[in-house]
Amino acid sequence: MEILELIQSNLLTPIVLFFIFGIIAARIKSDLKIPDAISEFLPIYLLAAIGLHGGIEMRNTGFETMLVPMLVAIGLSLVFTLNHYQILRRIGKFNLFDSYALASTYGAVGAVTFSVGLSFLKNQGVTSEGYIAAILAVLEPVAFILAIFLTNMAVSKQIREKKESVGETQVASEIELGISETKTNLKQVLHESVTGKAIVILLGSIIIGYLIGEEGFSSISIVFDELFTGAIVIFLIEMGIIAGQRLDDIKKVGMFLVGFSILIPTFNGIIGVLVATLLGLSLGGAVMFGLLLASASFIAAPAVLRHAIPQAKPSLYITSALGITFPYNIIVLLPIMFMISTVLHNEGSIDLFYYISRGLL
Amino acid sequence: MEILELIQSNLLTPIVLFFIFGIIAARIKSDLKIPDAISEFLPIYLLAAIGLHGGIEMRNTGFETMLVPMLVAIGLSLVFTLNHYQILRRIGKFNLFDSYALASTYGAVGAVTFSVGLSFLKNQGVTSEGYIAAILAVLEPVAFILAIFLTNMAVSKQIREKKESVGETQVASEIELGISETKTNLKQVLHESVTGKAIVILLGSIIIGYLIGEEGFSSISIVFDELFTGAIVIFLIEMGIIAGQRLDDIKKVGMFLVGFSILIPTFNGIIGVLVATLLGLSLGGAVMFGLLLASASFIAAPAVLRHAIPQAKPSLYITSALGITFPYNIIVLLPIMFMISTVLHNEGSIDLFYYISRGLL
Amino acid sequence: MEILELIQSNLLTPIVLFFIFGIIAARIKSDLKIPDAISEFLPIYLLAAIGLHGGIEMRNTGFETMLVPMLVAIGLSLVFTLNHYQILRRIGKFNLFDSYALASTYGAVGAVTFSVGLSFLKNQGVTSEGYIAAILAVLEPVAFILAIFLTNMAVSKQIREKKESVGETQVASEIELGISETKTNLKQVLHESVTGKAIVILLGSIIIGYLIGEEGFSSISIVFDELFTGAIVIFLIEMGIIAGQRLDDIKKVGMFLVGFSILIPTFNGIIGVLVATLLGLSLGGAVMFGLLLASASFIAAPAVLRHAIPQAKPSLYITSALGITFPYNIIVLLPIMFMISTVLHNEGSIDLFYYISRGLL
Amino acid sequence: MKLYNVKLLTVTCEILAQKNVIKILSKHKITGYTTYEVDGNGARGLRGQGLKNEKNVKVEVIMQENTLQDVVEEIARTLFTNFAIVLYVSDVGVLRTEKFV
Amino acid sequence: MKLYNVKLLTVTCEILAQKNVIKILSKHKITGYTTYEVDGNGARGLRGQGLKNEKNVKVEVIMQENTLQDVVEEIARTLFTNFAIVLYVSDVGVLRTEKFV
Amino acid sequence: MKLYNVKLLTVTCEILAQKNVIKILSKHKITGYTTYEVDGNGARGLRGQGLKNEKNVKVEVIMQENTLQDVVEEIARTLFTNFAIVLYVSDVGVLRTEKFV
Ligand SMILES: Nc1ncnc2c1ncn2[C@@H]1O[C@H](COP(=O)(O)O)[C@@H](O)[C@H]1O
Ligand SMILES: Nc1ncnc2c1ncn2[C@@H]1O[C@H](COP(=O)(O)O)[C@@H](O)[C@H]1O
Ligand SMILES: Nc1ncnc2c1ncn2[C@@H]1O[C@H](COP(=O)(O)O)[C@@H](O)[C@H]1O
Ligand code: NA
Ligand code: NA
Ligand code: NA
Repeated sequence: MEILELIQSNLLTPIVLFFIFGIIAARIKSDLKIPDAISEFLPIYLLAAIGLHGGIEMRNTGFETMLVPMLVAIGLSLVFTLNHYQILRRIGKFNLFDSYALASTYGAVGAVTFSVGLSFLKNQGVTSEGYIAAILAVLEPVAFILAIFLTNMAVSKQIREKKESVGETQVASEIELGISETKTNLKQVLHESVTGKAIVILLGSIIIGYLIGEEGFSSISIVFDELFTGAIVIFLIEMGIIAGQRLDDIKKVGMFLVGFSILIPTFNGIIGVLVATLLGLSLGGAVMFGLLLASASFIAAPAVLRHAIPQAKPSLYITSALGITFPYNIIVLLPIMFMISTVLHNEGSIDLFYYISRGLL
Repeated sequence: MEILELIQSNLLTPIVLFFIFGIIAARIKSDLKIPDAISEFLPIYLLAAIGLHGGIEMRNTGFETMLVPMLVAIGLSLVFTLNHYQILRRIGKFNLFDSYALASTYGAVGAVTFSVGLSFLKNQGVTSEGYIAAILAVLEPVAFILAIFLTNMAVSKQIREKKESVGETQVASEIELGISETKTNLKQVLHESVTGKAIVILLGSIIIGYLIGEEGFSSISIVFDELFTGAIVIFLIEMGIIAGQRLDDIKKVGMFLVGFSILIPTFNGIIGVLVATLLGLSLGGAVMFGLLLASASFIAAPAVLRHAIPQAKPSLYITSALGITFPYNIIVLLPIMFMISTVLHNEGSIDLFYYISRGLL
Repeated sequence: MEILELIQSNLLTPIVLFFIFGIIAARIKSDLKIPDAISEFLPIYLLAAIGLHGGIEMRNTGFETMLVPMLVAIGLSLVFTLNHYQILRRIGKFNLFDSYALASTYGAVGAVTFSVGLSFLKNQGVTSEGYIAAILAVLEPVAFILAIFLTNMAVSKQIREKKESVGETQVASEIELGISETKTNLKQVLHESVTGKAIVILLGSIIIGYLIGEEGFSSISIVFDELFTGAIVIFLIEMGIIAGQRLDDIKKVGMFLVGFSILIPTFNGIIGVLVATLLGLSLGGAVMFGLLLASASFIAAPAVLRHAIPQAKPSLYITSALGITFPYNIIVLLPIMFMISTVLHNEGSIDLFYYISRGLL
Repeated sequence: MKLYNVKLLTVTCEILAQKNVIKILSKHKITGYTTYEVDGNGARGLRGQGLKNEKNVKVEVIMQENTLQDVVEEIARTLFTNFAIVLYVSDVGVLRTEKFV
Repeated sequence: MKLYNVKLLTVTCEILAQKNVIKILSKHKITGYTTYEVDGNGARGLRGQGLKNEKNVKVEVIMQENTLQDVVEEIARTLFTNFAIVLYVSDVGVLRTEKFV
Repeated sequence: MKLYNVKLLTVTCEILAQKNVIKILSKHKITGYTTYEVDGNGARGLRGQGLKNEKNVKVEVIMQENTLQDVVEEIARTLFTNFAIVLYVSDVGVLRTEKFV
């Protein structure tokens, strides 16, 4: 089976091995730790590198072609978020807050996963459309905004119902207050999620990359291109350590959420690869598009959700996104999506569904 | 107009764009921030790289030629500092303490500005004399020492006058104490400014660069040469953020100081380029020489001045040096000085004033 | 004298010069300092680089040949530790705790010293056996375990003697408690020293290096190979600063310990070179083998010993290891061992003792 | 020099609740405070090991006794349920009471 | 809102003694505490300049008066001789006594 | 174990004033203290956002009541005018009074 081989060869890359190493270090209770300043800096660096790269590509290839894939990605992300919510609330029996928080964590995107994906493609000698970095930037807040909006709607509705049942006199003003407070919160959270460091550095770097082009980039390419994979390796040691520390919590999140954390990314990711291929993206582009949809956010999510939906338990969404989905995505799903995309792109889109149904599913 | 073109092309370099990006990130109140440990480390790294580079150059070219430019730089820096003081005190109506503090901030040199200058020249494919790094090191404390000395003189005089007017009996010992305290302070501040980390790492690296030469440098040139521009880019994100946070304070410093922060560097810098050209420095060397004189200190200055002239308001000298002069220097003045130096060096010094008056002023 | 020349040329490498620079910076009370996060990260980075390099080498050359040198190294380390103890306790008149702590500090190995050694060899254009990194990993805890074991034995014995002299009734349970507490401590300390970050990252990287090989390494070789020497330079600035701060303490440790800190590494190191040569290691391999035995631990040691033998004074073992032995090893002993190894390897092992006695001792 | 009695309120909470605390302070016209990052353990488990957002912060506020009640009440009401948080009050003496609301 | 009187124990010690302090706390069933790295000077000299292991840490524990005695006694007995350490106790008021053992 | 009453002086000031504070302490023969970097807000605006020199530091000193007055007076006299600084005093109990001047 070629997929198993690809998974195996992916397993033996420094990125994956150092991630697993980090997990083991945490499990044997080693005091190994990448200092905070370094692990806070690395995501900024990675996003700057991704952005510059994307911007330069967009300058080379133009960005007219970007609009449709971006809109489709936004649409899919919204649909998926709603779908997650239904599954979590109805089947998983999570409460409203946890359901929305989890739904948006998986509707949002993971920048670290994206970095690993780029590195994986580089390793396979495959390129991807530069504008996918721009989709990453735009997609970041989309799922949050939807989830926050819906949560606030639900809370307002609850308050309004309470209002009707109680009668109006005394509590009225208190409720007005509650609703207006909710609105200010929403506004504030929107501002926060759009000015969050991840989006800001990513968008800024895309624009700068676009402005400077290959030539302007040459003086900094050693830092922002050649050091890229090494930097991911160092960051993944720390991510491994944190994931390892959270492994115990997996029992607490329950079997349902464990299943969710594996099946949903698989479903979303494969849909992503198919749709991207239909939209005409390249082999690598389809993989990155799929990875966007498959990934869950574990750095940006807590920062936004803790303010937006403070009632939701962060142990649920961080543990599942970082402890289960992230390892699964970079170790197993990434090679699977690559395989699917390879088959789709080699054979042309005509025989698409034939191959999928025969060879893969 | 060639100058506008050069300013524009300078604007589109990663260094300048990421600096502007930092300003914007701060203005939209993003939480983007380069972790402290990184932004404390980067100036040390930049100075080590500058020093090594300078030391190696000096080994190649000898340092007999260094003496005259260095003495001229010291002389100019002292004259400029006194000139700043007169302007600030007489025209600007600042108090004695603020005047001396600002005067020396602009008489001193900015190591970050210097780094950007080196990178700018590299980008233009132009070299500069290695010994200018040594002038940077020597010039660092010169303006401070002068300003501290004069401030202490002024304070002592005030105390002495008070003494005469009051009569001698009781307060006498108290005043003696005051004067002797002032003297110890002066000594201590001198020690501090000479053993300050910037000077120490810069001088140390120059000497080490001189001792190891090209050959010894080769094993570390990837870190201390090739990563240089990328490192500046990262540092300038943070400088941009800090400058952006201080933009609001610009209103507080007043129009006079805003004008001062632009005109004085322009004047000092152009004088510097002219003098350096007359002294026989190369095209690039004249630019760096001018930049030394144009630059204001915003990292070393607060550390020294806060102890030496605690009565002066740091918000004045940090805001004007970092918030106004630094951006102006690296975006506008650097290309202007480069242009001037190019004209001077292409045409020979004979037509010097003709070209200046016709083409530039 | 060739040795003096080699010491001199070693003195003029960036690594040694920046170390000396750090010492000077500390002596003149400069505020220069590499931020904590950077100096905590660099040893992790250095060990990862060493481990990867070693693992890749082992994949190329096989590791059957590793067993004998490793066992010999362990044996020598144990014998040396016991020897140190006798010297310190009998001749140096140190108390039991300080004697064991110092004995194991010098029986253990210094990873930073090892890094400098690798860089020194690279500079000389000489390679060494990759498996020596594995010996480094295994040797790390060996001397500690021995010293901790013996200290605990000694303490238990003291307690038991007390028990016999006092009579049994009341204190018995208290003593039982003491012994069992000692045992738990021993177990805990063993766990700590085996899961200590140095060993974990080193072993992990060796395994990863072995798994990925040259080819997998290529994408990260710029970070983990080409930046290596530059990273050591930066780390040694900080080590120099810390050593410089401790120079005053050297008076406190006493002449005996100063002598010990120079003679013991010399003795252990030269024995190491001889034995390694007899075991058939290459020129560079013999130097690294000798360096392992010559080096003293100053990062791992305090962490382990402070828990294992809290009664011992850290000022003794840190000051002697970092303030005396480390500079001596990298400046003087490393070139000497290199010289000896060169002689031994050029002339063949037959004339070995002849050359040593004639040319070197 | 006379020392005047005022209160020192210390709030130890997860770093993402810092904004909420400071907003409550400024609602009560308090602009002076000191903050720093800490690690900790409590009912919501070990904090400060991994990602920056998982750390704790301490917010210390010197204030007059009459402001204290309201601030404490609002922090307790709005933050105690959903956040990792501990709060305590102690007596301190200061020189310049006019600095503290 | 009523504030209840409890004790705040602060231990400032070398970082390598932190584990020992926390072990003593958990022996007395105390799981809530706050820690942070500090520099310092004292009988054992300047600390916090060089290597990480040479730093100090502060451990702060809110607890009931009756637990305090035992904890303080055990820290003093087992750690005062061999480690750089200082310990002090102050009175604080908290809202929820049930949080603190 | 008996706890003895002493004073804890806490000075929160801009980092560049730390040296001045410690110099005053050593002038009064006090060599024991603890320091750590903090952020803050006060009359001199938000501190701790940008450059290292723009941060604050806390200096904590356990000392006897009779030394306190002089130290507090000198800090107030020499530093209050020009520096961002806040100072407060609290009561604490310690085991070993002989450690504190
Ligand atoms: N008994 C305690 N003493 C000191 N700090 C505590 C205590 N309990 C909790 N904390 C701090 O408050 C934070 C939040 O506590 P909790 O809400 O109980 O998880 C913890 O992470 C600790 O930093
Ligand atoms: N008088 C004091 N006030 C505040 N902290 C102190 C005092 N004395 C010692 N310390 C702190 O406690 C640590 C250990 O003290 P020592 O055991 O005296 O070396 C020091 O490094 C300081 O951080
Ligand atoms: N009310 C307060 N409570 C706690 N800390 C304060 C308070 N006011 C000021 N500070 C701290 O003291 C520093 C200096 O204060 P100021 O001199 O008022 O700017 C501030 O940056 C804060 O860290
Ligand atoms: Na997603
Ligand atoms: Na200047
Ligand atoms: Na050894």
